Amino acid sequence: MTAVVEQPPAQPKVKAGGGERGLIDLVLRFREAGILGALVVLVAVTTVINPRFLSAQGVEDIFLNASILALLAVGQTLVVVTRNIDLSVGSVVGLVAFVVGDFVSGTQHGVLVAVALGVAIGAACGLVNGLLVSFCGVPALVVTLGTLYVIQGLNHYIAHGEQISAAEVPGAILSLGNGDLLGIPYLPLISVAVMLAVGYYLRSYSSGREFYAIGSSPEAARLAGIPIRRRVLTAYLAAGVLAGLAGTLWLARFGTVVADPARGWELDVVAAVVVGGVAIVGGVGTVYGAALGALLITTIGSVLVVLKINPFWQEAIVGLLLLLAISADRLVALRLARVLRKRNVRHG
Amino acid sequence: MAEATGTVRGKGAGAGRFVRWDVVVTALLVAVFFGGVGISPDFGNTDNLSFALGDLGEIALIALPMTLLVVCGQVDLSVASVLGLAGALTGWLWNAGWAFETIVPVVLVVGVVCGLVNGLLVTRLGLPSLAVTIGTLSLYRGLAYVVLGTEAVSQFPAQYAELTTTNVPGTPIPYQVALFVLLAVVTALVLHATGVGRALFAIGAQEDAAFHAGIRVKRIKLVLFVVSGLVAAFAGIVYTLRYGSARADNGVGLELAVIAAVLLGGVDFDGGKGTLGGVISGVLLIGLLRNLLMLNDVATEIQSIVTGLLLIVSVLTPRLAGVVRERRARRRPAAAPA
Amino acid sequence: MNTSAPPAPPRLALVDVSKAFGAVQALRGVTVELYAGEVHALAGENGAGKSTVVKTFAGVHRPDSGEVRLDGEPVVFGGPADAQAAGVAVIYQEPTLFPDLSVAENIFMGRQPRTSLGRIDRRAMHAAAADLFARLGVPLDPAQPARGLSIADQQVVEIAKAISRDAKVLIMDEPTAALTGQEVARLFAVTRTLREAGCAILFISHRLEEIFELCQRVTTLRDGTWVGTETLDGLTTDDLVQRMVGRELDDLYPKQEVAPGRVALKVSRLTREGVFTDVSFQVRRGEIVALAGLVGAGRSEVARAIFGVDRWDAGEVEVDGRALPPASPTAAMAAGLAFVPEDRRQQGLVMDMSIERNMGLTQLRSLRRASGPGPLISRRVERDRARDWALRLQLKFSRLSDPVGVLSGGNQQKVVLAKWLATEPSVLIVDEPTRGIDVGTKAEVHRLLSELAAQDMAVLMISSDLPEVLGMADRVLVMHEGRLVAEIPRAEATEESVMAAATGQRAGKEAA
Amino acid sequence: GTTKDSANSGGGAGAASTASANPNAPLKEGIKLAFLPKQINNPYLTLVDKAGISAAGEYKGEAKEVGPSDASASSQVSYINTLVQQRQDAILISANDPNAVCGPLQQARQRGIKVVSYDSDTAPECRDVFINQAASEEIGRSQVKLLAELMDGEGEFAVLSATANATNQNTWIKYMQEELKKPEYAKMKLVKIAYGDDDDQKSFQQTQGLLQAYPNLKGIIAPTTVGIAAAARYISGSQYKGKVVVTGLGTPNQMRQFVKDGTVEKFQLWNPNDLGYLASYAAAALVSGQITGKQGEVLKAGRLGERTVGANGEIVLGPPFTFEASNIDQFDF
Ligand SMILES: Nc1ncnc2c1ncn2[C@@H]1O[C@H](COP(=O)(O)OP(=O)(O)OP(=O)(O)O)[C@@H](O)[C@H]1O
Ligand SMILES: Nc1ncnc2c1ncn2[C@@H]1O[C@H](COP(=O)(O)OP(=O)(O)OP(=O)(O)O)[C@@H](O)[C@H]1O
Ligand SMILES: [Mg+2]
Ligand SMILES: [Mg+2]
Repeated sequence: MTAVVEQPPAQPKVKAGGGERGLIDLVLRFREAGILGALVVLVAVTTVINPRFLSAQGVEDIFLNASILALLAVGQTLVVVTRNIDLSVGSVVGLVAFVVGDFVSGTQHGVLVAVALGVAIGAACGLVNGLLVSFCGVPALVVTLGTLYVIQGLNHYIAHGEQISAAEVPGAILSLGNGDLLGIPYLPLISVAVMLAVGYYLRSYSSGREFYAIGSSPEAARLAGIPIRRRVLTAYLAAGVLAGLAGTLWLARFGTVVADPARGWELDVVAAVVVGGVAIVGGVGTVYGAALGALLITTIGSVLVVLKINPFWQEAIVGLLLLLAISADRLVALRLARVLRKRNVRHG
Repeated sequence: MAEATGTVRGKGAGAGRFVRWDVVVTALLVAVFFGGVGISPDFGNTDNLSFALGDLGEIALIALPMTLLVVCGQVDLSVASVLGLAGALTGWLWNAGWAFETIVPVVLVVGVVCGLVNGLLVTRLGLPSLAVTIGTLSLYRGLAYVVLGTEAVSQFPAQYAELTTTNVPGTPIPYQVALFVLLAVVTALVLHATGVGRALFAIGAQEDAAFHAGIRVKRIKLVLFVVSGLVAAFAGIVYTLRYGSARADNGVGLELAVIAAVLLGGVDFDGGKGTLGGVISGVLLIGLLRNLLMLNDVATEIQSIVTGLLLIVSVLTPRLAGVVRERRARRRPAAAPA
Repeated sequence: MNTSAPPAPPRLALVDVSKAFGAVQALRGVTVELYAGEVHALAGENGAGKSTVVKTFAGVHRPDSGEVRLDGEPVVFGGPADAQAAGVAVIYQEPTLFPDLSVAENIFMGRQPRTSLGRIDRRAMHAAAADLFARLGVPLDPAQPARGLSIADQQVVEIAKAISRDAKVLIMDEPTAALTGQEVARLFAVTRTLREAGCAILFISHRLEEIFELCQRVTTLRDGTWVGTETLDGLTTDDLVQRMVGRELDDLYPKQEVAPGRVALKVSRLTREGVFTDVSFQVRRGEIVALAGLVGAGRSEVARAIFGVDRWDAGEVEVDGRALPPASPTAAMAAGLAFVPEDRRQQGLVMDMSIERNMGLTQLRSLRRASGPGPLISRRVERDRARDWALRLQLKFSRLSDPVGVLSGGNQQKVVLAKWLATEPSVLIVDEPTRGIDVGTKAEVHRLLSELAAQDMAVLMISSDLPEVLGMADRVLVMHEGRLVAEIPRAEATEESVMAAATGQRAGKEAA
Repeated sequence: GTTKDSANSGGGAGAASTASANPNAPLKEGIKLAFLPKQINNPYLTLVDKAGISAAGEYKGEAKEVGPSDASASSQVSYINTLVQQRQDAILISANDPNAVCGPLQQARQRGIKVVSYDSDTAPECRDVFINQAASEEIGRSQVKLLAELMDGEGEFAVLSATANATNQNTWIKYMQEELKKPEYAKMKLVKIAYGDDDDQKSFQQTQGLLQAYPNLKGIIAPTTVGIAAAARYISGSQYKGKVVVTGLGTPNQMRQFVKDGTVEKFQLWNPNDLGYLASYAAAALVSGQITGKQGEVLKAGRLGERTVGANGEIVLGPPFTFEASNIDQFDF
């Protein structure tokens, strides 16, 4: 480190930094790679024990099951990255599934109408959350817990003990949930498309990076002139829109909908996001990780059934795996930080 | 200069102090109570009130350590699952012929272990407590199912079960409420008048600074999680006795109710701010309001909506009041240094 | 107060601006005019309102009365974004980085180089950042995350961020407080280039010699009021101090000669891999030992390890003959150590907590004992003790129950000192004790340290302010690249000898 | 210490009615009664309660439905207390847990409030009568018979139940297992009991899992309206359609499409309207003193005619009805 006195320090520095950067990149990439690895192992082991797990029907089922959770996880990531949280997603999905179902029941409305209505309702919910959090500056957890209760109540009020029955939902809409394109069901296609689009935006666009900046340090973001309110509002709006879409897809997939069908999903979604390596304190994480987290959690559920593990163990194992995932992630990060310190370039 | 401005500032800040969450919530509580007595004759009778208070029992108990945790910037979402696990264990051991007097300490130890697991994961690995306890929320609930499966165990010894449904002799106060009052006083003193309390606020507001001041951050957090587990397990036994039924799904979703009460009471989820008095008001407000709505046959869905709105309003009011005050202050800036 | 104003209107100006926070009148009728091609200094004691001026320029605060003028026209900055759009770049007093993002992203947030498709061009961004660091002569990796940067490096990133904006107006609030001579010289070179290119610059520093070196004119504030604006030519340091504090300044380095006593702190072969290696030294009672070195030499890290906030890999620390367990600040405190950390915002103070509670935080046990029997702490005792210290250190505050975050930077530093001195330590480690403290207070802090040493305390002082090191220390230990390379007694300590050791030119020769 | 064996079982003799019945007493007018379903938005129970409420109109009573939005054991307790405070004449409850509601119900009865359980019973000492939709034993056994008929008496099958704790489900399953011990079912094997928690989506996924885990599965019994609909829906949209038999308890409106498309051949249920109607009349009869809940008393239940109180205060609605393609269009509920 004689560079300090010499004129062009850039030359040796950038080189030295290259190695370090590689390491850091590895850590960052590892978050997703780790989940992917766990997923592969899980699937491999299960398939060895029960080959039907990887049958066409089996794979299709897993992807179908994960799609809706993954969509929600993508939306939640946007919010969590800005150091906020949206606990109302589950209730929004329920409300949308029910209201859209009610609207299209017994009619011949097509997919577009259903999606548009669902997205509109979701956007409205997201807008309320977003306005409260960003413009009124009230804590996200409290607000969205509040809207969770309100939306849940609204859903029950509208439902009034009735249910939407698959028989009355137009076939076009049901086929959105169960049909496929060239053998690949629509649902995962939609989720993957949304995930890629959002992920690309977050990584490669200036405004996308601002979501991370806000979550990393709101105070610094304010001083940097980042339009915090607008971005946070956008995050909630997007989460709402995706929840609306997810609600419509829920209707399309299941057909039968009772009031508040996705009750308790907020914790699943948050779990997926956390398992996927998105820091709950904001600033870190990708939608790919979150979507993988959703896939992992869903897969665990299916695997336990397929492996004929006592269903009573299922919840415990999901919890355990969640803990393992975050602990492993953390341990690797700590180990790497230590390695980085020891090869501290400045004293190297 | 210090002295001169000191007196002037007193007034302005006094007005600012008034509009705090906990004050708003306490005011609402008073309003609901007297409004309730006015609207519904059955609301104010001691029978109903002591039931309504007793019905809050477990939420209120768990809210105490939860307040400490949230003040210290942590959260324990696994409490309801620990409660369920404690209930399931109680039932299982009871079925297996254990003496109830042995079951209680064993179950409490299990609660401590649950808290310890949470605490160690948070302090040793430095994981965010929200993530950890979402994990243990599933884990402990799952274990409850593993222990008890589909069974529902009942018929616990009457002499203990009665303690959870009867009043302290000669008073309209349920035993649980008496216990809660006792623990609340202790918790309030710890939080607001001891060194540990000071440390909790410091950790919640700025952990690094607290650590640099020689505060044993990790140990304090660990102890808090352990206490939280212990209280949740105790609440699990109470719950089981009160409903006379040990089931794996006892208290599902209770954690959100507890957190709602704590937040409603004005504790900042980011840590470092809040009062225990506010939390107690929050707990009571949710309980009494629910009771009042039920008595007037307001449908469940409306109750849910009211609870949600209450949460939103309770955080919104002080903010809006603050904004209004600021506007007003800005309009007459010259007045300040008078 | 003759100002030879150039004919063109000032680039950016505050005209007759007042600003109050609650009942605290931070600014009263203040006028500051920044002209193109000029470096303008803002001088004043801690809490005089300098940073408030900066934040008003930056659009963070809106004036209660008076106006901001851009090229002679009144403007209203609705927020920092507006000011930035108008070509104002600001280095705030406290670094404001995004810890999770890379250094390069921190610099270019919101204006990253784009490809033709509008997406971020990372390669170009990193190259541009590396370029900036080269200009500032600091070896930082653009891809490194900002988390874990030392205060000095953070400050460097802030500087890079500001100069990368090619702003018309550059405002720097104590940019040099964390820097050593090397970086300061680089910064000044860059600043001069910008000035010559027609930039209007506002510069704040408590190191008055820097003001004289860099600036053309100076505006002085006292307790939020405007004292005067004048050219620096012909002005002496004493004049400037006179204007700032309204009185003659006492001796800035009131060092008392004390015969050193027993060894109080003994550090043997302390090593933390990758950070510092094989550090051994002793500090005796009554001694002030300075730890000098370039930014990043590892001085703060040594102090942190001694106090136990960081773990060490090998070696031993003894206080008054008793070995300390590793990584336990609580044990270190019990043994009589006190540590004033360099980052007061993150480590020194709990910003949202009141002044009195902050002071009490290090003495919870003794407060409890003083409050009578039982585990409770009396608020009266807590407040009385805090008031004593506030008066002793001449803290400028309105109420002890105010959050410490509303104090000016220098007054915050006093609170940190108070909170540690109140523990009555036998060994006091201070990391940059006077960073951001005005000259008047600095003298007080120095007198305090000197007194404490005279009362048999051992003081280990880390400072990047060389005059301070030379003025206060009985011995100077010099670190270079994580090793102790020299021990220089007071008599031989000169700017040249210390700098030579710090830059490694005498490495190994005089190592202790 | 106090162990299970030493403890006296919690107040068994609680509030056993001592009054004697007057079978000829007229039904009182203005009786206040409240239906407390497991969960307010359970569509099946909504049907039952609506029927009960409109039956109250026939004898000029005032009936209402209140209840929690989640089906947890404890959530009904505060409602019971509220109903006591409101001084209702009778509480009709479909219990989430047989014991959790017991204490408060006892208290209600001590204050002279009559308690009728329907659909899902409480512990017998906590209510006056239980309106059983069909004798539990009969439901359990007939489900097995039906399945045996549909899968020609051989092969593996699974049960998709509601929640693991549902009393009625568990009783039925117990009788199914009894029935399976008979020699004629030797070639049938119950491989798994899965729980869909009366959650449509969960039941759906449980069905998926079952079919993957048990490649030789030939049949599923879902003795819950939510479960059977979900199972049928999954099968009708998968490769298993026509290969795996689904039956159980379902409502005709829910199942119509699956009967028509051949996924489901036959399933069973009673008429929920009749269940509510009968419960409502039982409550009125109790309040009016026509019956007290003793075995052998006769309940006059409007259009349904008479039912006799059986052992343990049980009143049985009737045998379950089997729906199939030929008759399903005659029903609308
Ligand atoms: N946000 C705020 N709220 C309340 N008071 C404030 C706030 N910001 C500054 N003040 C007060 O305004 C006065 C001026 O503070 P300022 O930060 O401008 O001083 P400064 O000259 O920059 O001091 P230093 O040299 O210590 O940085 C101080 O008394 C300070 O306590
Ligand atoms: N909290 C931290 N985490 C990781 N690395 C750090 C941290 N603080 C400092 N460093 C790094 O450790 C090395 C030594 O820094 P240190 O702060 O000890 O130097 P110093 O000599 O005290 O200089 P300064 O004047 O910046 O205090 C630097 O390379 C710095 O980047
Ligand atoms: Mg300042
Ligand atoms: Mg340092």
